[in-house]
Amino acid sequence: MVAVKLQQDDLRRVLDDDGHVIKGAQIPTIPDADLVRLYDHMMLVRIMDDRMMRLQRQGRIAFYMKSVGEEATHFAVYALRADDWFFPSYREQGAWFWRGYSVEDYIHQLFGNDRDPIKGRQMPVHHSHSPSHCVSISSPVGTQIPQAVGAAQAMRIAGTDQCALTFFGEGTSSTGEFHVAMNFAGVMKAPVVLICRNNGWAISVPREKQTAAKTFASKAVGYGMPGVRVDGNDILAVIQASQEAVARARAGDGPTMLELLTYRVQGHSSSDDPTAYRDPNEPETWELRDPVRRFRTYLQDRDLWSEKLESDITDKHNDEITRVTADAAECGTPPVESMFDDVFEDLPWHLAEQRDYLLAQPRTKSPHAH
Amino acid sequence: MVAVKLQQDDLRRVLDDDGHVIKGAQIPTIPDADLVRLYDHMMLVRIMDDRMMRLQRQGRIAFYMKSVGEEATHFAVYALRADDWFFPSYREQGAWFWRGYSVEDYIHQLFGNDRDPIKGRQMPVHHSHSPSHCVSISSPVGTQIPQAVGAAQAMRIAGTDQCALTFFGEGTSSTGEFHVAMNFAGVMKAPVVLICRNNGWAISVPREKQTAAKTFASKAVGYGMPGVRVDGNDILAVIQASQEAVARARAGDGPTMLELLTYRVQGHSSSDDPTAYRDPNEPETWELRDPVRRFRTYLQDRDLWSEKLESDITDKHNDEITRVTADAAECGTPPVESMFDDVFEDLPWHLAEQRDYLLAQPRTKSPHAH
Amino acid sequence: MPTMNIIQAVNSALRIEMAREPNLVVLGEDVGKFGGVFRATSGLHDEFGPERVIDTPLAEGGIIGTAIGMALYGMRPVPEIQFADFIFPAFDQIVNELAKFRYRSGGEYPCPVVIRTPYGGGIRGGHYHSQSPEALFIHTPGLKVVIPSNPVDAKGLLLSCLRQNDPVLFMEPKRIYRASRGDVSEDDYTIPLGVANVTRPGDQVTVIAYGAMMPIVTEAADKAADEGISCEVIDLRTLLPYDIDTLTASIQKTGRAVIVHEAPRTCGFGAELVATLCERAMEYLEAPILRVTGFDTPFPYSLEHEYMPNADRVLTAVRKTLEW
Amino acid sequence: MPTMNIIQAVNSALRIEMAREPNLVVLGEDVGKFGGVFRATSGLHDEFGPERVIDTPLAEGGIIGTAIGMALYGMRPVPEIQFADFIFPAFDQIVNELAKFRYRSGGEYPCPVVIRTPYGGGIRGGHYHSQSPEALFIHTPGLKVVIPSNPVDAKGLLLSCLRQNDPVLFMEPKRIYRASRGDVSEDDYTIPLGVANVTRPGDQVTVIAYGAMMPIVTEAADKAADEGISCEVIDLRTLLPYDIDTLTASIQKTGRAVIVHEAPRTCGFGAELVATLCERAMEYLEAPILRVTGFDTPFPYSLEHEYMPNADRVLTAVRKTLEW
Ligand SMILES: Cc1ncc(C[n+]2csc(CCOP(=O)(O)OP(=O)(O)O)c2C)c(N)n1
Ligand SMILES: Cc1ncc(C[n+]2csc(CCOP(=O)(O)OP(=O)(O)O)c2C)c(N)n1
Ligand SMILES: [Mg+2]
Ligand SMILES: [Mg+2]
Repeated sequence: MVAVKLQQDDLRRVLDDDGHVIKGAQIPTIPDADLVRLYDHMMLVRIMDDRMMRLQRQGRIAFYMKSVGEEATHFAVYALRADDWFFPSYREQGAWFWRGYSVEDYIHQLFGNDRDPIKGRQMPVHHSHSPSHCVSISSPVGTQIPQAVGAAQAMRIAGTDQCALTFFGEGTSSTGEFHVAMNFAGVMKAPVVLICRNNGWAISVPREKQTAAKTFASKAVGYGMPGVRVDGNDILAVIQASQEAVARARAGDGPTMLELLTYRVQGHSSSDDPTAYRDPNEPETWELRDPVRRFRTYLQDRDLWSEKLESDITDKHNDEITRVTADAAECGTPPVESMFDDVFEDLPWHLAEQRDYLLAQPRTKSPHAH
Repeated sequence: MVAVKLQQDDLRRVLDDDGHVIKGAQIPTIPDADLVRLYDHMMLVRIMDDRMMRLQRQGRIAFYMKSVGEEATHFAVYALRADDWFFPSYREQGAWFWRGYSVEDYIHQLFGNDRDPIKGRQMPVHHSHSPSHCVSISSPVGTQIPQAVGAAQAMRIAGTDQCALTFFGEGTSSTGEFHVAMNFAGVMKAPVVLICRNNGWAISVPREKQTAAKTFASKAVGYGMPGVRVDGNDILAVIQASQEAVARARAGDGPTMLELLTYRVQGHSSSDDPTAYRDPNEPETWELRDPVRRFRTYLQDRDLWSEKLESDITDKHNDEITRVTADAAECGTPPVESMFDDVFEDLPWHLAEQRDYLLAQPRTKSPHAH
Repeated sequence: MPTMNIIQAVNSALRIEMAREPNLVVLGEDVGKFGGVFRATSGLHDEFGPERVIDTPLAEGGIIGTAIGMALYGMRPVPEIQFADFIFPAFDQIVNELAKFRYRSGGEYPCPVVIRTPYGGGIRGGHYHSQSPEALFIHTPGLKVVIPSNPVDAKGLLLSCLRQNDPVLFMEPKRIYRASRGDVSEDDYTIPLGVANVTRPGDQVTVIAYGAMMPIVTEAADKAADEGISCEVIDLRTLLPYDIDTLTASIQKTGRAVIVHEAPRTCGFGAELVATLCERAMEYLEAPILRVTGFDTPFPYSLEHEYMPNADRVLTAVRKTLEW
Repeated sequence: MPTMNIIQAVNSALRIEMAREPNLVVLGEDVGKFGGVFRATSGLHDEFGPERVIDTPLAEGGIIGTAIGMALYGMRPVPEIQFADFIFPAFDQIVNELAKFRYRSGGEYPCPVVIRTPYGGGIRGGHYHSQSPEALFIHTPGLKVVIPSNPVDAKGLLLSCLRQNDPVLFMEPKRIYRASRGDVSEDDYTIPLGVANVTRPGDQVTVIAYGAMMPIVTEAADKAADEGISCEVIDLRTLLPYDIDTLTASIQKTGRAVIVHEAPRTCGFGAELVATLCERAMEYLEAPILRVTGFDTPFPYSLEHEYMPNADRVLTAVRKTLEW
């Protein structure tokens, strides 16, 4: 809460805490159909998170990360074109779905089964989807930021008007990667949008222990680029600020940093227990600003929401998730020899030998086989 | 020149370009004896640089780095006490001499001979002097910055009122080390003074290609600490700003970043040839602001300077350098077995074996033996 | 004596030394109030306060860089890197600074920093929560590398590390963090660095391992015994400087050896052991020294169970050296 | 054919490929207007412009991180790290990102970045301008490592690297950057990766080296010849994947081998070669394979000449394997 109260002034908002449009606010132009689709995808994220965390609790997937309360931030990618590139952190599920990553691929990846598009190579939530230019997720935080800047600069060199957009948490702003990326972006005037998803916590470390700066957006000053602070639980403000930043990038005016102020309502991941380090009441105060509820209110004001829409969306997503989860559970583990593929384009002699050695050994069953 | 012209306004100065006190300027209180000693040390640096570069050109030492035009910045350490710590970059000779590092040690280090206090372990100009808490110089730029912050934080934990002061070039502000150090310093409120010696060039790369920020001092905003821009060729302004920063540190008010605006009048090092990348006329415009000449003028205005003083100082330093250089050239190479000392506190078996192996081999003479 | 797992043993060592040595500070991500994501520093924050148990911003380079500065000043910092996979942003501070400080300053500036970090696979962590990068640090002159395989050693070795004056990388086998339990004295005791532990005497084949591979080689040795094969099992404990005399003596006795680690094979620590042992004991060798290791691929997720060395593979190698 | 040194050969390869491949960009510190501190990119900035020959801010992590992003997008970045000693701030981007991208994305995102960097001692550079960190990268699955020893190979190998689709660390032997000269065609030609070069056939002792150690082992082989000892000298050229068939065949013929590198001994690449060759050719070995290497100390300044392997030490090792 602190930051919000202190910094209301320089915080961009379109919707008030209840979800009604604030007088004089600059509303982004979004077709009604898109508004409903955005709501549908926001719901998908929330339903998916709930269902997948339950699967994890049942021991059917090894790990999961929710983004409850942060869903609105994901739709910054509404400002992108299909040919733009997205360099995600690990907590922007909605952005993936919006750009065309399917529920099938999403769930098969979580199972790491033989239908996982990345062949069971990575932990759950480390997706990759090149058709939509969603770049492979990495665990080491911040590494994606200079990569986004490099891709953006490449777009400029190639003479296109594409841009790149990247997400990182506020804790990740403490890494060297953040600094070198921001600095390169500023110097190169790269067409990139750098989004700090400030949810107040880095596992157990609160925002106040990450930096002494007044706001994360203020860090942009040191790189000669604009830094904009936005209510990250207000999807319209998020989209408005992102469209502005993308327009700057396309126009050749260089990078923009956005700080999307939100809150990590639940644990860092399925491995985490926030009661060990933060006031259990803190989340409630934030749930009041639930981005889904606020957007719903806005749709109601616009006569775009109905009980029926709500239940249709909920049923549709639940049914699909149920079906895909059942399929995923049926699938096997990727073939053992696939372990040696994709280290290099071609299989060098030493990996061929190691593969043959492994194939000659008795197969060991996964202790967690599906 | 550019930056100076553009930014005169927010640039702290005591002396004008000629060296006369600017009306209303805040003059640091420095005893007359110290003023003369400071001038003496400034001259030592300039004479030493000239003599050592000539030695290098004669092939008598392998490498050297001058700081012509940047000498005033070195005396930021005037603000320190003997029990404070200094984490240098490689271009602050004057700070070493001021803190008590001797001309003998300095020159023997350059020769890497058997009287080199660091046993011939490092290239020329990589000094170390623990009695004066001058920390061993490293080539990888920026690594000293988080180390200075850590030492400063340790001083606080130990409950002393000591502080640490570190130097780095403006090019080094692009490293991840700079960022993590500034951020840790801000969060910990460590008693440290972080000095960016902005000489306009990083080898062949001009300031403008290092950052899009308006000034380097402005980067302090992102870390919640004050950033002060100072005329780095004005020794009084440098000392005044440093004393203020040290006072903040001792008072528990946390870190301060200083940008000392100066200029690298000559090549990056004895290996460099600036004519390959910069306008040969650029230096002249800067020599007008020669920190030695400006300080001399100030001393004249204060009746603290005379032709005799000048020649006494010059002769004293030249004579000492001549004497020590002759001694240094007489010295031998460190004993071969010393190669294996100080890797660890005690010699482990594998290094003992490698030493015995080496001693059993025919001695190879240094192609560059003294 | 209470039963402890490795996490509790590490915690006990830290608590004992923090009480004894006022200059010891712990720092890292989530090590404070939370007590570390594996809870190894649990309780220390409340007991010794936030100035000695420091939650840092998210930057490994900052953690090691500031730890070095603290050590230069005279403190005894014990930074935690949350996972060994995340040590690389600090790699420059470790290999170019920490490892070289004493040497480059002609002995003026020792730098006794003990870096604790959990390493290794078997926890379904994929590429970035499973790596075993010990070889990179063993190849770096100036660092000691220690890897315990059980709670008793973990406590005794860590206390030794905290009381000597060189930088140490103390790698903790997270796969058996909780599974490995033992009776550990609550008192202060040390286990010397550089001394391997012959956990099982034997005379036909020497089996060398460390850390999380110890339960596996032990299982393999049991199975071998059922077949009438006598293995001498050695737990290295300290990887640098390693206990060459114990290894050489064992190989002179057995003439055969199998080395096991989960790190990738090529340029892994096993290669160094083979090369050095061949130089010193070639005339005693009845068969080539074999390596059972992780494969030269990034650590996989779904096929982790096929990636990790197991008792069967060790046993196969043991048999192979005998049949050679 | 013109005579070129290694710097000129590298420059020629870059110029040829930049003209042929519009997606090739060069980036790094001082590589633009200045043409690099060793002048390897000299002239490219004027010829191909500042958008394709980029002077970056001072941050190796940024250089490699942005290069990765460019490669993902479809470009062919060729970053220069000014000295191999300064590659460590980029270590995380190299080992956790560049090396793993293709694998972790199930093949979706290849990452063809060719990192050029001068390495090695012999130039009076002390700790920080002399290191040979090749083993760290050979141990990292997903990277190819290439080290030429002369201008002809430098150009042909670099052109091969620029035309394949895996990440490569191309390490240039700066000690012989200018000293090693040869007739190099100005035309476009390639030398295949993974193929060693038997620079001198022989039948008594196999001597294996690469990069700046080649002149030294050649000198040693000459001296050996004077003593009537016939050495087979092999220049590895590609360290990963290395040419196992050539090595094995040679050792099966000679039964003896000496491996030479200037990197520290412990966990150096020599250890891997010894271990692998013992596994495959134990029965042919008449003596232990010996290593002549740098010592396990930080690279010293004044005693550099004693630190570096030299022909006498190689010759001594050759004799020793014969006397064994
Ligand atoms: C380089 C690195 N260090 C440590 C970690 C362990 N870790 C995973 S997430 C995380 C906190 C990240 O916080 P933030 O950037 O705010 O993102 P959020 O989880 O809040 O979305 C940490 C420390 C990591 N993944 N990478
Ligand atoms: C990490 C690292 N990368 C590259 C280098 C090579 N190098 C030495 S000095 C230098 C430029 C430094 O410029 P600046 O920080 O402005 O300091 P100045 O030389 O101007 O005093 C570079 C790139 C290095 N020493 N360390
Ligand atoms: Mg966060
Ligand atoms: Mg500079």
